[in-house]
Amino acid sequence: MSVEIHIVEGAVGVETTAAAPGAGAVLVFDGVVRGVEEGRDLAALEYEVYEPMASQQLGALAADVVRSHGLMGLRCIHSRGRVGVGKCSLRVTICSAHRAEALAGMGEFIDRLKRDVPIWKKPIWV
Amino acid sequence: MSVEIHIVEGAVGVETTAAAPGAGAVLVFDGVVRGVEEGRDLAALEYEVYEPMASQQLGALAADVVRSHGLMGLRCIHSRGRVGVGKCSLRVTICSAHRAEALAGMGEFIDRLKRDVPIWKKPIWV
Amino acid sequence: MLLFGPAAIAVGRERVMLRVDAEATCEQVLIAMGACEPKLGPFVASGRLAVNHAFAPSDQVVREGDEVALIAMVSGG
Amino acid sequence: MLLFGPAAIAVGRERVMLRVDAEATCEQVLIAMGACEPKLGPFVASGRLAVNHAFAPSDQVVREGDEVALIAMVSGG
Repeated sequence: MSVEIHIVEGAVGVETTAAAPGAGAVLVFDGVVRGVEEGRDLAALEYEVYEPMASQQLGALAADVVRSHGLMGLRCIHSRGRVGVGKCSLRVTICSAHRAEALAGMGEFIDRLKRDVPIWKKPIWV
Repeated sequence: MSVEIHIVEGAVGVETTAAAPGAGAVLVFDGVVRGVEEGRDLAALEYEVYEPMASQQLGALAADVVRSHGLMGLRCIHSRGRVGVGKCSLRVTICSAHRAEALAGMGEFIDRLKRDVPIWKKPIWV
Repeated sequence: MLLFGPAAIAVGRERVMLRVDAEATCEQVLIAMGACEPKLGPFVASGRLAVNHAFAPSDQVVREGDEVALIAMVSGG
Repeated sequence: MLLFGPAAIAVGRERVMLRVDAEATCEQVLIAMGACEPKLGPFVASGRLAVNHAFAPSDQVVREGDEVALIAMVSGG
């Protein structure tokens, strides 16, 4: 089992994922900035990240989800600062033996991230 | 909403996914050939695909899942023929407004694919 | 009648010939198939017939020239 | 005490000074914060304190030199 956490400046870039040896499922979630929030046109989101707490919380959460769902690995990349519309602000990659635990673990990880990790977004209107 | 179905010879290759305009979530599932089946070492899986029925079934299934979960798009690429260990035999990409429907739609699409689509795999042992 | 995957392996070939009544339904075809090729028993029990590339209801009549396939124990993904 | 996101916007700054008893617990700090800065009321009600970068139980005593932060209405992802 492996856990990786990265906080990056600006949008999360494109990358290719190699499956962990023995993995039967690789699940990748990209959270993308949408162009409209509360009915208004958005230019970007500005992310504020309280470090080192955010990385520590993400690491503990990832380890917990990996253990409880029996995953082979979980990697999380989250943006700090400005991310434009259509760009990726969060990527979560899960490797596991089968699809069911990858899907369940993905849902739980993102739900808890949105509840327990000290990151805030601020809309930048057009 | 858009649906794309592709049957490809051999392993599914690496590609980059552009989010549909307005999508807030892009979820990509890769099914990867595992090295051990029933306790024996595997060299590859050989996929047999009954066409055009398989593509037709996949298209109808994708359209149904897109409609029932309110997705923005679903693309499915499935291998035919030989796919080596560690290689991808199935990739499903879902774009949606939010993560919940992407995760639910992914689970349902793959479950039904494994039940209703005329594709068979045969182990090629080492 | 077309066979695939483990069903084809079980009988050692990818198609079987079957003689049925002119107005035979899919259900009758399945029963005839199980009787004619006992090795297909488990596949007939768990599978479905496709006629012209679509799953067919059990009361659908099979006509001359139809492409009939036994879809059983699929394992895609 | 550090503030972030909408809590910092509500009071117009990213840190507030708070005078508390020497052996004050996190719960007492939260109550004092709500009293001292009424605009923080909804954030105090829904948030939690982090002490030295970890969520702290309400009975944890805050010591001089601790980094104390109000973590409320997070919106990552």
